[in-house]
Amino acid sequence: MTKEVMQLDRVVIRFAGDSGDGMQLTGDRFTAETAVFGNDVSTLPNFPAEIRAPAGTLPGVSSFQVHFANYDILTSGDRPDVLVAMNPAALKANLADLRPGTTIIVDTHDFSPRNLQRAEYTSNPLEDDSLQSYHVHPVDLTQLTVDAVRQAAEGPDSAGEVGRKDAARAKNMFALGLVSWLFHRPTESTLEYLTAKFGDRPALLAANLAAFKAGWNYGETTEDFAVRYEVKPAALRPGAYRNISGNLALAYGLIAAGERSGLPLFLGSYPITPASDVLHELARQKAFNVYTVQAEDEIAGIGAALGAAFGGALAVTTTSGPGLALKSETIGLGVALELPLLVCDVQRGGPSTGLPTKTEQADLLQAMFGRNGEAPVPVVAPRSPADCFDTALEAARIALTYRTPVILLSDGALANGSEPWRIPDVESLPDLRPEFATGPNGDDGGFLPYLRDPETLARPWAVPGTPGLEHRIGGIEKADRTGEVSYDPDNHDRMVRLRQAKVDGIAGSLSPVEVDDPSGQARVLVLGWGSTYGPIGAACRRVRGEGLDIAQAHLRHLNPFPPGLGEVLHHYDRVVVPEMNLGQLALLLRARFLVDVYGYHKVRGMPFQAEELADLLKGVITGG
Amino acid sequence: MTKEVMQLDRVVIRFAGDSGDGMQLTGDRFTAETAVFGNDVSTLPNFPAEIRAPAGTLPGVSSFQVHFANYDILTSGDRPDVLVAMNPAALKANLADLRPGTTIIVDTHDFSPRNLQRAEYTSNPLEDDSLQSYHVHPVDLTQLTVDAVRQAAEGPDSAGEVGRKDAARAKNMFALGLVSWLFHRPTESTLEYLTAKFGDRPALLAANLAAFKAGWNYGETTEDFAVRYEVKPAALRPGAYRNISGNLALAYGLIAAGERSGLPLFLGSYPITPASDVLHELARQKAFNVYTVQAEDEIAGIGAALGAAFGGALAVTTTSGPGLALKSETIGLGVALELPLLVCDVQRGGPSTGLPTKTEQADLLQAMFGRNGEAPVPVVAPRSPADCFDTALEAARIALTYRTPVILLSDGALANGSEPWRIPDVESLPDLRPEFATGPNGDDGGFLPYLRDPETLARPWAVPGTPGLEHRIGGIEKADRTGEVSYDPDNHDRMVRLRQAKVDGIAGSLSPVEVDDPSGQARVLVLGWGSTYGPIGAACRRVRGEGLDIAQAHLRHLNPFPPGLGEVLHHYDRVVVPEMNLGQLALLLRARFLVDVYGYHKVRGMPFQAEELADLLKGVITGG
Amino acid sequence: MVDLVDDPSAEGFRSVFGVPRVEGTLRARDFKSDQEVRWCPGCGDYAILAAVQGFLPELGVRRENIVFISGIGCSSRFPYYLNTYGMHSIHGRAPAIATGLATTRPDLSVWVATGDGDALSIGGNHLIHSLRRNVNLKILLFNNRIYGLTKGQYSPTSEVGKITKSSPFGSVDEPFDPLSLALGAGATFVARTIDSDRKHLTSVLRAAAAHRGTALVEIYQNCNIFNDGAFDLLKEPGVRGESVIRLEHGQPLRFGTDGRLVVLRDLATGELRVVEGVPDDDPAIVVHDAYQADPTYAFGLSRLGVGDLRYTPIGVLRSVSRPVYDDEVRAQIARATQHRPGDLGTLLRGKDTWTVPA
Amino acid sequence: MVDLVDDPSAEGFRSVFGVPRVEGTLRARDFKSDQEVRWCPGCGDYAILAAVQGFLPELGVRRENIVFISGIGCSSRFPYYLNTYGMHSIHGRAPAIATGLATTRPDLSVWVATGDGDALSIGGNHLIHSLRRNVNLKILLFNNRIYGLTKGQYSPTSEVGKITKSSPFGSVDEPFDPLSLALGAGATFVARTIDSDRKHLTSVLRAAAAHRGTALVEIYQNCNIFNDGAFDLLKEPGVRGESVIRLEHGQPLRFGTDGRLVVLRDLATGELRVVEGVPDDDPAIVVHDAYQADPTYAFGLSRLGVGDLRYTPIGVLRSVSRPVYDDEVRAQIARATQHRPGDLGTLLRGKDTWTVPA
Ligand SMILES: Cc1ncc(C[n+]2csc(CCOP(=O)(O)OP(=O)(O)O)c2C)c(N)n1
Ligand SMILES: Cc1ncc(C[n+]2csc(CCOP(=O)(O)OP(=O)(O)O)c2C)c(N)n1
Ligand code: SF4
Ligand code: SF4
Ligand SMILES: [Mg+2]
Ligand SMILES: [Mg+2]
Repeated sequence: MTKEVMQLDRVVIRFAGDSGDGMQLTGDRFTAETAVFGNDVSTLPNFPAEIRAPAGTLPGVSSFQVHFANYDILTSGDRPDVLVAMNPAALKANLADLRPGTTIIVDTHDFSPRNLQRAEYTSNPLEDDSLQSYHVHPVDLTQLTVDAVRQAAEGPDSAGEVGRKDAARAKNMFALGLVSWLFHRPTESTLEYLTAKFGDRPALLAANLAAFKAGWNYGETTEDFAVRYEVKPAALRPGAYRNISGNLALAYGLIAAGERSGLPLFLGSYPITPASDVLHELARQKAFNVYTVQAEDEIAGIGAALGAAFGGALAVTTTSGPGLALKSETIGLGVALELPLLVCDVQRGGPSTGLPTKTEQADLLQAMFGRNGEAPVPVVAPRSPADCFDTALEAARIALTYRTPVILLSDGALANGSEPWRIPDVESLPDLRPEFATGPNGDDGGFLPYLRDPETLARPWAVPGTPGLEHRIGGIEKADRTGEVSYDPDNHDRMVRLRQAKVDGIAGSLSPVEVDDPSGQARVLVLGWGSTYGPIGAACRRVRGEGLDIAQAHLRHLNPFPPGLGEVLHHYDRVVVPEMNLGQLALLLRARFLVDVYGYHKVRGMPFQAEELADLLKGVITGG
Repeated sequence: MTKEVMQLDRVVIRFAGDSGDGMQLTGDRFTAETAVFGNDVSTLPNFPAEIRAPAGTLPGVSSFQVHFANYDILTSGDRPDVLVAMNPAALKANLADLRPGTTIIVDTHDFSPRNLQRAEYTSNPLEDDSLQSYHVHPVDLTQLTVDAVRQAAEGPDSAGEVGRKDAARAKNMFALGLVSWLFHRPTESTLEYLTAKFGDRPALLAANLAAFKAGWNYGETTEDFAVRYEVKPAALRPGAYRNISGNLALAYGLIAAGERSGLPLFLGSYPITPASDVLHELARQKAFNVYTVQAEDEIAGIGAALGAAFGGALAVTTTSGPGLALKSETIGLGVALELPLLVCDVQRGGPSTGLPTKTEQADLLQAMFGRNGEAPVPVVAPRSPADCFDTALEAARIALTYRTPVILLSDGALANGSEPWRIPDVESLPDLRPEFATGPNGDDGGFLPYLRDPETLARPWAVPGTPGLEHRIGGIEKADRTGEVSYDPDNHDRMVRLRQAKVDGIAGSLSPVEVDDPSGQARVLVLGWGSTYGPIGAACRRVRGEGLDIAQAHLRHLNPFPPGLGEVLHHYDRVVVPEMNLGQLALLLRARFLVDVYGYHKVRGMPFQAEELADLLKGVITGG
Repeated sequence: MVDLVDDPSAEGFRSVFGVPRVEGTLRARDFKSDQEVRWCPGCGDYAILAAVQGFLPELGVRRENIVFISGIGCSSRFPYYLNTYGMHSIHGRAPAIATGLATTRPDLSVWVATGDGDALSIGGNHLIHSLRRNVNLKILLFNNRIYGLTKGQYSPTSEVGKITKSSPFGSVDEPFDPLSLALGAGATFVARTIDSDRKHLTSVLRAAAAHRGTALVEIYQNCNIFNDGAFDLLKEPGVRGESVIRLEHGQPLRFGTDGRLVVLRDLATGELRVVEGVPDDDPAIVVHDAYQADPTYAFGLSRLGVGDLRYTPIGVLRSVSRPVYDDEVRAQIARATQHRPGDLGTLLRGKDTWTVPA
Repeated sequence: MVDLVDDPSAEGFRSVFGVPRVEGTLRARDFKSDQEVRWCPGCGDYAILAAVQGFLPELGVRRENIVFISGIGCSSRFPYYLNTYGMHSIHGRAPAIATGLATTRPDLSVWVATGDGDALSIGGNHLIHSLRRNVNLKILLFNNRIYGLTKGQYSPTSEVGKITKSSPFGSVDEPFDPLSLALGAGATFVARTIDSDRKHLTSVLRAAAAHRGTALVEIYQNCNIFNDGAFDLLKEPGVRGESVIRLEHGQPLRFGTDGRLVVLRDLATGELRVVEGVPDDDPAIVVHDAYQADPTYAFGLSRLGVGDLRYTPIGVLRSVSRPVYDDEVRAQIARATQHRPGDLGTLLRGKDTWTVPA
């Protein structure tokens, strides 16, 4: 049976199931297939804070959304075109996000009264009329998987018995096979992946391969699926690509910074969602001279990093909001010591423990001000998963050049989301080699640990082991130049201003803020920072697609701001600042530039939708 | 010999000596005499961070300044009229603050070459011309004291031998006696004090009394002092007065809040300069049902307080800047739990360990934003030592009414400075009795721990031990009303806004900002917060004294701002905001009201001088 | 005021002296909250929850006078599932929070639920300080030797060489033995039990509740997702008899098939060792005594099983009486208020006052 | 790479294996910094400083390869006065900071100077974790049983009943014994000495420097301003002989006038006790052995003197060899880099790549 093939520009698929159903893995594999195929792709995982909430319940639902297209896309998509629901709870939890006409592939196996009740269904949605407005494909995925596995076990390639439970577990591979077929995905990478993963457990390997192929064949043979879709590869910038998540890109950026600075990379960290994966990745990469110390708590993590920085390492600590709060005092010490130190905060929903697995941008003011005394710290933020790589390098550049702690604000959406990344040429990465102090710098042949570089205002980095430069530093106020303890009032005032001037002066090394204003006619500017880049950009496309003018700018540097920002803000009639908080960047902009920015805030633990932002911007432009 | 008596309106005296010379005690006693006499008085202690820096060195100098007048004064004085210097270092360290014509009483005893060198003098200032422009009274205070003590030991009242070292140690009492004579101070309170202090060591008592009297008589008899001064009592508001320091007033305010709320007062704290005295005082006052737990660190201190708050106590934690940084995460938990909790930060010089014994106002932004996520916390600040009492009661009112952590920002100058305090009538203090939840509040007879009071948005305070209200609270996001764990996006957005609205809503309970604009003609407003009240007020007097118009307002409430603040700011042509930081209130005002305030910043670890602020304001008014 | 004389043989639950008694009797189900339990299927935490719910009625105090405070971790979800007062606080701080509550509220029975990461990593300091102060807290330490909630990093009780997400080449950190640490900190009550042995677990809860002061109960708990089978040596029918040393007061430490193994004290070094085939009358055979004032014996016991779990004592290692922090704090306040209750007016007036006439 | 086999009798300073040696010899005065020492006259810290300055030349390593890291407190001013590299950090965090430094820099000799408040109150957690990890740090704990710098509050080593500014009715907190705590945490080297006994102090520094791993040296230090005479029982000529137990490896623990007092092991309980008039051949007399693998003996020793100081052991209680954290971390890195040094290009490319043609 030959199936009709329909061409599409872009598709959003959401895989949803129980936490134990392997939806994250399914999504990852589909993403990999899609990336290799050459589509642009962007993903958003979404999972509960419990390791494994009770099976079949709404809080236990885990999902993974993949957006792919034949052009470069910016978000993981607002609403799915296809929902794969592995049980009643997954169906129920995701239904509200669907537009009429959405395709739903649903595993019917678990629609027993007991499971329906667990999902808080009072009647069976597959049997009542509630799904009428969707294209529903009810498939007993579980049973089909079990059958396929059993068949395989009887076949020639069988590597042994697989219990019913293990067989049923492979149903995510059946779903993957089916959806891969539906969208013409290349399957090699998944087959390789499974072979590598289950190489030493042949029975499981056979089961998973069988399930995957059975899924593919199910699409090919049954009449339920009459149409196949094709999304042509995107015309991306030429080069070698891979798919990468924000946390992996951050880890790689740190490793690259270590390599390019010629320094050992040191990570002192304490596990916390959603930052832990950076620790995990760096712990694996010891071959790059990477030290990872899993400390007893966040304070010890940053403490160890500061100690390593004193010793001349490229020192890093990674955490999320609650951990950043705990590190406050030590960041202040870093400010006083003027040592390079990277503090990476992968933000999550707050306050307090908040929503550990959800995203938010509400640590910006904490990053700016969460320390006693006047303790300025540069702050940078990546805009997309792949941009975490570049931002890590930039943070390292600032820390090493200016001898200062730097806070990098990623967030949960960037951390776990992914996109294709044009793999950079190693030689093209910035040269970060620092200059260590090697000899006296005083007029009298002595060493002045707080004598500053006239341009950067950085003090010398004199590491232990350097003869003749023995010196003591500490958190008590230090005398200008000599670094000795000083209680002198004028010296204190001078030092407070010098530290501020040093951070402010970083602006001189930044390129002016870039504004994307294609027509040059826009009267409204939308300004963002961090992970809102995708939805804001997508919204701008929509707005422009409707013939309206909109200017967009996105900040990587939150402290100091890049040059020219004030002029840009004053240039437009209206500045819209969408943030996943209650207006933190807006506060900084208003205070600094006295511009009446219009803040748009959603604090839902979820990225903005391009649609809602487009509506917002259209409203502002047309004065609605 | 009758001496000439000269009438003065106000005098500033600074006692300065080695850390071991007892200058803080001398200043305290002189203050007590002065207060009892009926002058208005304001004081500023200033001492090194070391317990006892090497004797005779500049870093070891400790001083105490007393300002008293026949009218109500606002500051401890810019520059001394009289300097008492007990050694060369004390002379050298304070000379820069003196105007020509200042009276210097100097103990000549220690002006040996060795001691001069310790004080970094290359020649003896008593012998070269360097003191020509001052009225110098060189007196061998030490020797005179030793002689007086010896004489007393031989007299009838002698209670035994006192070694030369102990005798010499009484020289501060000699100085006190002399200065008391010079300014006609009543001596009873000092005599009583000494009797109480040395009651069980008769020899030391005799020595100190002898020294004190000898000092008085020295003034009376020698020709060196031809003039005595008199400063008439000030016409203060009628009532009973006492002198009080900010830390004591804060402790008393907390005790009063405990009494007026009918709750046990609980302090969980870890010692830190300059906040420790509050712990010390509360530890003494167990008779008021005061619990003090000296915790293992700041986090445990606030943790214990939060536990006590859960149990229905009026819970407090006290600290300084570095400690506040450590408490950040737990304050965030308090925000999520919505329990009453007072966090008192006695600010000191920062960043990091900074200048532990000096004052600063640089924790305002930390108080506002030093937590992960959107975690709004009300912030209040006292304006003078005695005002710490009222501000503590106000902080307790907010915490108990709105079920929220409240941060109170005192500072080193308030903490150790003192002023006369009109002792309030206990019955006139606010009634702070809270309403505990006693029964179900849900429609179905259940208990909803996050159901809010429609007016205050406060949730019920249901303490363990209340039957039927068993419930669980935590730092994960909670469902509106039920308080159950909720990962629902809309609920999170709602809760974030509700918590913000609750804190914003406190403004409704505040009286509008008061502006002191006597002529009604002022075009310039000077706005401050915290301990700058004194110097700003004194500066305004000077400005007005010169016939210029200036309006003054001072904020007790930093978050939320009092009603009407925006209008006030917009009403004036120019708003000047002097702060002992780099412009933290200024940032908040600019962001909120888009007013181009003019920030004036000094970060010297010392209060502003009225003179410098007056010059500043005159400059702004006259457009200079 | 509570009678503070401790008697180890007292049958009463001394930790709840002063806590209002319930009228009638409660059942286990009275302690179930309406919240769905959200641990992974098969997690050892379920068994602990059931045991605690089963034990609490025995305490005999009112449900509203019981409070469970926890930090963060899978184990720290515990309070949500109990129909008492509860607080799920922040990572590591539960002992500090509980100290404030217990100090001000003698009418409450205060329990802490915590994990090996929560109690020993980020919360180590609060744990040891509550132990030295001897605050009247019952601390249940769910030791699964892993960080469960954050998906499987090694913890301060993970064995050397353990391969986890954060130690892909094997952990190089020597683990704590929580009981040794507690004894070093001055603990007055330390015990160990296992999630799977409900009867033993209950008996240890009973002993902990009888102790006034801080009772540290380490519970070996299986995390079947990230550290499955960690304690199988102490659980599997075939092997547990050869590896578990059950501590019973006054009984010689003999265990294994036919009592083939004994714990001996090396008379030259004081070390405790497991040896085979020793006659009953050997004076070096250790007879268990949890009430020794000196903690050296209990410390020696705590070293057995360190490393490979091979010979692991379970039961109450130490239970001695010492003044209880919160009792003492309250006694000082009681003395002060009885002596001369504070009068606010007098306090505010102080000593050096003067009057400005009208 | 350093040879990691430990030999307790080794004369070399194993802690500085791998640290560049000085050419020639340094003198005590080479270790004096140009900063004026700012402790109170008479403070015990002066004697400790002098002893350390006197000992450092013996270490034989370059001055620039020595680092002192401290927290906050009077004692934590220590690094300012030594002409080495130094960091006066924040309260309680020195062990954590030193861990990062020691791990990345095997060519440094890293020392921590800390106080009883700094190390045991706010910093307790970092201390116990560095001890269990056995990081190559020499920790000098200045125990004056008081918070000096903040002007005299009681500390976690202050005795019960102590009246201070923050405990006007007497402290109710049971103190830690720092050595018991350290042993509970798994310390490999613990020792105690006294500020006033320069010779003994120096000998203990020597032993600590010979230990690879974390060496905890508790130094009883007089704070003559806020806790004067706290250790007089161990210092005053008349009484010290009757109260100080000097530990010497292989020697029986006999002390007091004419060796009248001995430390006996209670053979039934394992407890160590001081007893009078015991014949030399009593097998229960304890012969000191700091190298026992099992820490029970050292723990028993650490309990002597708890409370009233009456019989206080000084010297090295325990010194055993165990893998050193920073050595192990570096070994893993060395293996990884030797096996296949990382290539950044390869890493970035990863496995699933595709090419968009030009
Ligand atoms: C301040 C802070 N740091 C880190 C975390 C992340 N975190 C949550 S639970 C946990 C460890 C849990 O381990 P354990 O206490 O053993 O509990 P388990 O889940 O194993 O029961 C960590 C690191 C956090 N929530 N807060
Ligand atoms: C975060 C923080 N909390 C509190 C303090 C105040 N503080 C400084 S030193 C100290 C205690 C010092 O005691 P100890 O460590 O025994 O040192 P000592 O002065 O007795 O040598 C305290 C509480 C601080 N500097 N930082
Ligand atoms: S991850 Fe482990 S400890 Fe946590 S709930 Fe699952 S099985 Fe239990
Ligand atoms: S206060 Fe005590 S410890 Fe501190 S310097 Fe003075 S004597 Fe030494
Ligand atoms: Mg665990
Ligand atoms: Mg101390």
